[in-house]
Amino acid sequence: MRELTCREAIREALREEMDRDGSVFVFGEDVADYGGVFKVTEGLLEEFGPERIFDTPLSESAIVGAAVGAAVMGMRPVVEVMFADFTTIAMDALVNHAAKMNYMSGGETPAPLVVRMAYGAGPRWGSHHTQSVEAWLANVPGLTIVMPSTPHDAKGLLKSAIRTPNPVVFLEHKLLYGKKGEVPEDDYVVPLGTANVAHPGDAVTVVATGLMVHRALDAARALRADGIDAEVIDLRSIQPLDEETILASVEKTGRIVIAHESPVRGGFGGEIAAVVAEKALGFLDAPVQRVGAPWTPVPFGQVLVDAYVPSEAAIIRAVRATLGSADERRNDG
Amino acid sequence: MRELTCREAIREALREEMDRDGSVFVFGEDVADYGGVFKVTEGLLEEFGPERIFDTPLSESAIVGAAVGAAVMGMRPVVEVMFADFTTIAMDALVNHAAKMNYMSGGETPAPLVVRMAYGAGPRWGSHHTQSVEAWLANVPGLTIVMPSTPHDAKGLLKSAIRTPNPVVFLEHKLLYGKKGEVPEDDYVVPLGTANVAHPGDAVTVVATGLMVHRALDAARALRADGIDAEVIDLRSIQPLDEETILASVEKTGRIVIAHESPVRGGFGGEIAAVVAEKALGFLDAPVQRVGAPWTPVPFGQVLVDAYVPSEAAIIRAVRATLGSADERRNDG
Amino acid sequence: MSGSGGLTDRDLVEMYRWLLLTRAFEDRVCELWAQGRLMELPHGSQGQEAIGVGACYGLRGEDHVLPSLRTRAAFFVRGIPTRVQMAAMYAKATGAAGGKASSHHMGDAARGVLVGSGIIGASITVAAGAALAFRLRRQDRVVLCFFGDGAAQRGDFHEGLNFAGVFRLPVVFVLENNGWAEMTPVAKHFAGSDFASRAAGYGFPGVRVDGNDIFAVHEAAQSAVTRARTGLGPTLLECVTYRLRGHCENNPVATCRDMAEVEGWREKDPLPRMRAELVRRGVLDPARIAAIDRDVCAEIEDAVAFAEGSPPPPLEELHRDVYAPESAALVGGTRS
Amino acid sequence: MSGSGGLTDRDLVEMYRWLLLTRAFEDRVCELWAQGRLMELPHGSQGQEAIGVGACYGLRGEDHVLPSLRTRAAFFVRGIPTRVQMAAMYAKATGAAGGKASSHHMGDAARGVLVGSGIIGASITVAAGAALAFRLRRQDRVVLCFFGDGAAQRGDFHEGLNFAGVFRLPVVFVLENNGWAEMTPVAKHFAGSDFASRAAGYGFPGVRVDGNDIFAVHEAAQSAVTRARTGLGPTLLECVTYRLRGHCENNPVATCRDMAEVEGWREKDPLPRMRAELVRRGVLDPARIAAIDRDVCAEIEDAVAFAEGSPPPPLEELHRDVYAPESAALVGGTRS
Ligand SMILES: Cc1ncc(C[n+]2csc(CCOP(=O)(O)OP(=O)(O)O)c2C)c(N)n1
Ligand SMILES: Cc1ncc(C[n+]2csc(CCOP(=O)(O)OP(=O)(O)O)c2C)c(N)n1
Ligand SMILES: [Mg+2]
Ligand SMILES: [Mg+2]
Repeated sequence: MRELTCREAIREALREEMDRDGSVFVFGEDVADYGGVFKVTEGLLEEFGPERIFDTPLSESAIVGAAVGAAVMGMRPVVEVMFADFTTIAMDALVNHAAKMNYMSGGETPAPLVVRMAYGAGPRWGSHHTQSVEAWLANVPGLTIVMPSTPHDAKGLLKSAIRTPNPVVFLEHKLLYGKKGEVPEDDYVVPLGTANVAHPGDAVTVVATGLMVHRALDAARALRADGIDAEVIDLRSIQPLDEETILASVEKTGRIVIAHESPVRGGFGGEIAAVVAEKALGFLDAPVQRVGAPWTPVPFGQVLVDAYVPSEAAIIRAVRATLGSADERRNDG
Repeated sequence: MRELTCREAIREALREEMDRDGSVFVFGEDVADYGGVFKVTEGLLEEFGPERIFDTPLSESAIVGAAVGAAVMGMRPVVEVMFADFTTIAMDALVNHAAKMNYMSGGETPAPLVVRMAYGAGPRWGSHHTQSVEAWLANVPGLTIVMPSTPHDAKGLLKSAIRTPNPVVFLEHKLLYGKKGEVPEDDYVVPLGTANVAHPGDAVTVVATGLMVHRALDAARALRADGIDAEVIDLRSIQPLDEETILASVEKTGRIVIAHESPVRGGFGGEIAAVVAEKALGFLDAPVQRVGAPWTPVPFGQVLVDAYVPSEAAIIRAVRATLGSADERRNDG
Repeated sequence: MSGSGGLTDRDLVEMYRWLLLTRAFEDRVCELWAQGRLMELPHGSQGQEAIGVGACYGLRGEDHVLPSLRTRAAFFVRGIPTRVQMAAMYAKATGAAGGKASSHHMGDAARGVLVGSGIIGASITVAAGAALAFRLRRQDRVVLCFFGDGAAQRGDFHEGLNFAGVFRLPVVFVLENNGWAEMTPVAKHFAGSDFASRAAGYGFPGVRVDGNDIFAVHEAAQSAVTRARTGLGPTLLECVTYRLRGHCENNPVATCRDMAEVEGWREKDPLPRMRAELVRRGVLDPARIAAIDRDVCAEIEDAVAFAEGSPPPPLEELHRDVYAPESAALVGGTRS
Repeated sequence: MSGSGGLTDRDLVEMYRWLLLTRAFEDRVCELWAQGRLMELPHGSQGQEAIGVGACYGLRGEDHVLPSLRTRAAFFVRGIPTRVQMAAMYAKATGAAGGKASSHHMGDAARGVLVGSGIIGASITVAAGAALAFRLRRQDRVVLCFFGDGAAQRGDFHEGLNFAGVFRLPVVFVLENNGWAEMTPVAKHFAGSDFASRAAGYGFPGVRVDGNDIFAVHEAAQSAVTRARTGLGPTLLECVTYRLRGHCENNPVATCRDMAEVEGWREKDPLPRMRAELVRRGVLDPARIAAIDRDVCAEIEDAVAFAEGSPPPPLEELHRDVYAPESAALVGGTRS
C-alpha cells in the first residue's frame, strides 16, 4: 500500500472532506497563502480558492469563536490553532460555547467544528509551544478529543471528526508530521472512540497516546527480545474513551502501564488507571504504572527536553516493574 | 470557640494578611465599592482604602495578567475572578504565565499571586456560572490549587496561599459561603498540601473536596447508624496532593470512594484512584468507586441541578458497593 | 424625538406594543421573583427596551440576532412566545432547551435567535462567525449582536470586531451603553470619550445614538443593516441608555448609585416617551392605549398561568443533547 | 532624519554602537543557525533595531522593559551581556534561566527586563501589572512594553491597554508595526488606517513615528516616558518599520513577499541611515566607524566562543525553579 506522512494524510482528509461537503472550510493563521506553519494545508488554497480556506488575524479566541458561530449556522469549519499551548486563549470558545451549544439549545444548534492543534515537546520551542494539553480539556462534557499517532489514523479520524455533528479537538503531534505510514486510497473513516491494538501481547498492557504510542511500540519490540509480549493499545481518542479494549486487554494480561507525554500528576493517565481500578481490579496482578513527563514546565533545549519527554527506556522500566512486582501485592495485602 | 461563615473567614484572612504585609492588595470586578458579588470583600475598602482594594473593568484576562505583572515586581496581589467558569478567559495568564514565571526566569521572578474564584453548581446559575474547574488546571506544573470546605480551613489556607511565593488558584464553593464553623482567633495557617481527616473510620476511605466533603460527612453519619465507620478525608488542596494521608487510610480500610462535584470522566478523582492503584493496590479489598457529576454540562433549574450534583445517597451507594464487593475481586481475579 | 422614516402607523403601534410587552414582562418577573415564584434571577432591562425593539423591528425572518442579558425586547420582536420565555424563567420543560437553559440566554433557530452566553462578551466572536456563514453561503442575511459597555472591555470585543472588520462581515454590533457594568459605572471601567469611535480601529463606522429614542435606534440600525446586507461590512452602533433597575433582582436599584441619577433617567424612559409621541401624532388615543394595556396584561398573565401549569423537565432531560446524534454521513466512508 | 534633542555626541556614538551590535548579533546568529550550530531558531529583527535602541536609550536603571520576540536591541541597551544572550541561543547553562529558557523571551530582574512570552500579545497585560506595582509603591518608574502589529489583534492588547488607561498606569506601549505577522501582511489582518489611533479608545494618546528613524523613536519614547513618569498615564507609540528577514530562519526572506517591497525598505535600513547621519554631523568618521566595527565584531566572536565553550545544563536543572522556595513567612502563623 502507498505510504504518506501524517502531514500528507491530514491534508488528504481535508481535501476529500472539502470535496465531499461544500460546507467544510478551513481558516486560521497562515493556513492559506503559506499553507500552515507545519505545511499541513499547503496547496488547498490553489485547489479550493479563498472562500474555502483563508488566513485570519492573530486572534485565536475569534478564530474558534467564529468557528462556533459558523458551525451553529450549519457550516463545518475546520480551524487551525497553530500550537496547542494556545488552548488557553481559545478555551472559552471551546469549553463554554462549542461544547455547550447543543445542550443549551436543546439540540437545535449543535456546533460541528474541528479545532486542529499541534502539540508535543521538541528541543527548540520552549515552554510556550510544546505542551500536551489533552488533560485540560478532558473533563468537559460535549467535547470530543482525538490524538492520532499514525498517518492512517490521522486521515481516518479527521474525516470522522469533520463528519460528526459535535465539536472535536484534533491534536497533532509535531514530531509525527513527518512520520510515514500506509494509507489506503479508498474513502475510509476511523470511528471516534475506538482504540487500536497496535501490537498484540499477553504479558502486559501498555496504553498510550500520540508520540508515546511509538515509544511503546519500540519498547514492545525491545521487550519481545527478552520474551516479554507487551500489548500496545493506541487510544486514538480519549473522549470518547474505548474502555472495552483497555479492560479486555487488562483482563488478559493482568498488568497495565499507561504512557502519555504530559506530566503524570493530573494527566489523563489517571482516568485510565481509575477505569481499571473500578472495573478490572480483580484482574490486576501488579500495581498500575504510569509513565509521563515530570512535574515541570516543558524546558528549552535538547538536553533538558530529552530528559523531559518520556522515553522508550522509561516504558521498559515500567513494564519490568509490573512484571517484577507480580507477587508483591498479594503479600503486602 | 467563636463561629464564622466561610465568607467571613475568607474576609478575615484577607484583612489579616493585608494588615501584616503592605504588598498584599486586592482587585477584581466589583470587589471594592460593592464588596464582591458574594460579599466576601465587603468592608475592606473602608478599612484599607482604594490603593489596597479596587474595582476593575470587565477584563478577566487583564485582571490575572496584571496580577502576574504586579507579582513578579514583588507585590502580592489577591484577585477575584467572580465565577470559576471564567477560568477559560484567564487561563493563559494563569497557565502560561503565572505558573511558568519562576521557571522561565530561573527563579528570579516568581509570581506570588492568588486567584480567588467561586465554583460549584446551584439551581439558578445555568451552565456558565456553575462549573467545578479544578481538573482543567490540575495538569499544570507551577500551580497550587486549593479547595477549602470549612471556615477554619478557608481562613488558614488562604493565609498560606497569600504567603507562598507561588501562584495559587483558590476555589471557593458558592454554597459554602454561608456555612458556619469554628475559627480560632489566633493567627494560624493551614499548610498547603495537607489533607484533613474530617471523620475517622476504618471500614472505608472517602476522599472528597469542597461541598462533597459535607455530603461525605452526612453519608458517614448515616452509615455509622448501620455500624459502618467511614473515614472522610478532606483533601483541602489537590496540588500539592497529600498522598500520605490517602494511602495511610486506604492501607487501613482497604476500600476507597472518591467524591467530587465535577464530572467523573477526566475529573481529579482519576488521579487519586491512580495513586492508590500504583502505591496501595495490594491493600485494596474492593474496586475503587468514584462519585461525581454525570457527563453533562451543568443544567439550569432545581430539578435538574439536584439530579446533577452528587448526593449523600450516591456516596452511600458507593460505600456499600465497596463493602458488598469485598470478595468479588478475589473471585474474578 | 427623531423622525420615523418609512414606518406606517401600523408599524408604530406594533413597535409600541413590543415596547410595552417587554416592560410589562420585566416588571412582572421582578414581582414574581420577589414572591419567590421564579427559578431564574431577573436581570431587568427596564429603561433599555427601545434598543431591542428599535433595532430588531424591520429585520427579515432569516436575519439573526444574538441578544445580551439585557435585550429581552429582542426575544419578543423575533417572535419567541411570551409563554415560552416565562416558562423558561420557571425552568419548566416548556421553557428553554427543555428546561435545561435559562430564558436570558435562550436561542430559537427557527426565529433567528442565536443562543446567548453567560460569559459576557463571548457572543461577539460567535456572532461574527454566524455572519461569516452568511457571507460564505452568499446569503444576504445580517446578524445583530447586542452587548453592553462592560462587554466592550473584554478581549472578545476586540478580536470579534477586528475579525468582522477584516472580512467585512454582515454584522451590526449594538452596544447597549447603560452606564453601568454591574455595580461599576462606565467612568470607572472606561477612560475614553465614547465607544462608537473605537470602530475606526477596526475599519468600519461607529455611530452613537440616544438609545431611549426608539426611532433614532431604528433608523440607525436600519442603515447599518442595509450597509451589512449590501456587503459594505459591519457597523458599531452605540446606544446610550440607562438601566433603571439594579443589575439583577439581588441588587436594589440604589446599589452603589446616586438616586438623583436614576430619577434623571426616569424622565427619559423610552416607554412614556414613545407613548406621548404617538399620542401627539394622533396614532394613539387613551382608548387605544387602554386596550393595548389590557391586551398585553392578559398575554403576560396567560404566560404566567402557562408557566406555572407546566411540568418540570423529566430527569432524563439532564442527559439529553450533550452530543448531537451522529449523522449517517459519519459512516459514509468504509470503516477501517 | 529628525533632530536628536538633548543627545550628546557620546550618546549618539553609544546608540550607534548598540544599533550595530544588535545587527551584528542578529546576522551572526542567522549564520550560526544555517551552520546548524544553534539550538534556538532565530527570529531576526534586522531592520527594526532602531526601535529598541531608540526607545530604551535614556531609560533609568530602575525602569523596566518587556521586549517582543523582535526587540533584540532592548536586551543589549539594558545591558544583558552578549555572552549570555548567545549562550541562551545555544541553550547552555550560562544562558537564560540556567539553560531552561530561550534568549528571545529571557528576563533579567537586575537589569529591568521582564520575562517575555511565546504567547504573542500576552505580555501586554503583564506589563500593565508591573506598571501597577510601580504606581502602588509610588515609585516613579516606567514600563516599556514592546509588541508587534499581529499582537495588536489579540484580546490582551485590548484588555491590557484599557486596564492601563483606566488606572493611568506608567507604561508605554511600543507597537513595532513591521508590516507582517508571520506570513500575513497587515492589510490582511487589519482594516483600519493606523494603530496609534486605537489609543483614543482607551483614553490616552497614540503617536505614530518612523520606526527606522532612531531619533524620531527616541524623541517620541522620551516624551511618552516623561508623561508616564509624571503620572499622566500610558501612550501607544506605533513605530512603522519593516522586517528585512523572514519571520524566522525557517522562512526565506521572500516567503509570501514581493521582493520589490523588501528592496524598497532596504533603502530605509536604520543602520546605514544613522551612520550616514552621524558622518554628516561629523560625529563619526571612517576610522571611528572601522574601530567600532572591529570592536563589535570581537564582542560577538567572544560571545560565540563563550557560548560554544559553555557546558549544557545539568539534568537536575530540569527540576529546578518549578516552584519558588517557601518563605519563612509562610510558617509565620501557628499551624493548625
Ligand atoms: C466574562 C464575565 N465576567 C463577569 C461576569 C459577571 N457579570 C455579569 S453581567 C456583568 C456586567 C455586564 O455589564 P455590561 O456588559 O455593561 O452589561 P449590562 O449588565 O450593563 O447590560 C458582569 C460583570 C460575566 N457574566 N462574565
Ligand atoms: C497567541 C499566539 N498566536 C500565534 C503565535 C505564532 N506566531 C508567532 S510570531 C507570530 C506573528 C507575530 O506578529 P507580530 O505581532 O506582528 O510580531 P512580528 O513577528 O511581526 O515582530 C505568530 C502568529 C504565537 N506565538 N502566539
Ligand atoms: Mg452596562
Ligand atoms: Mg509584525
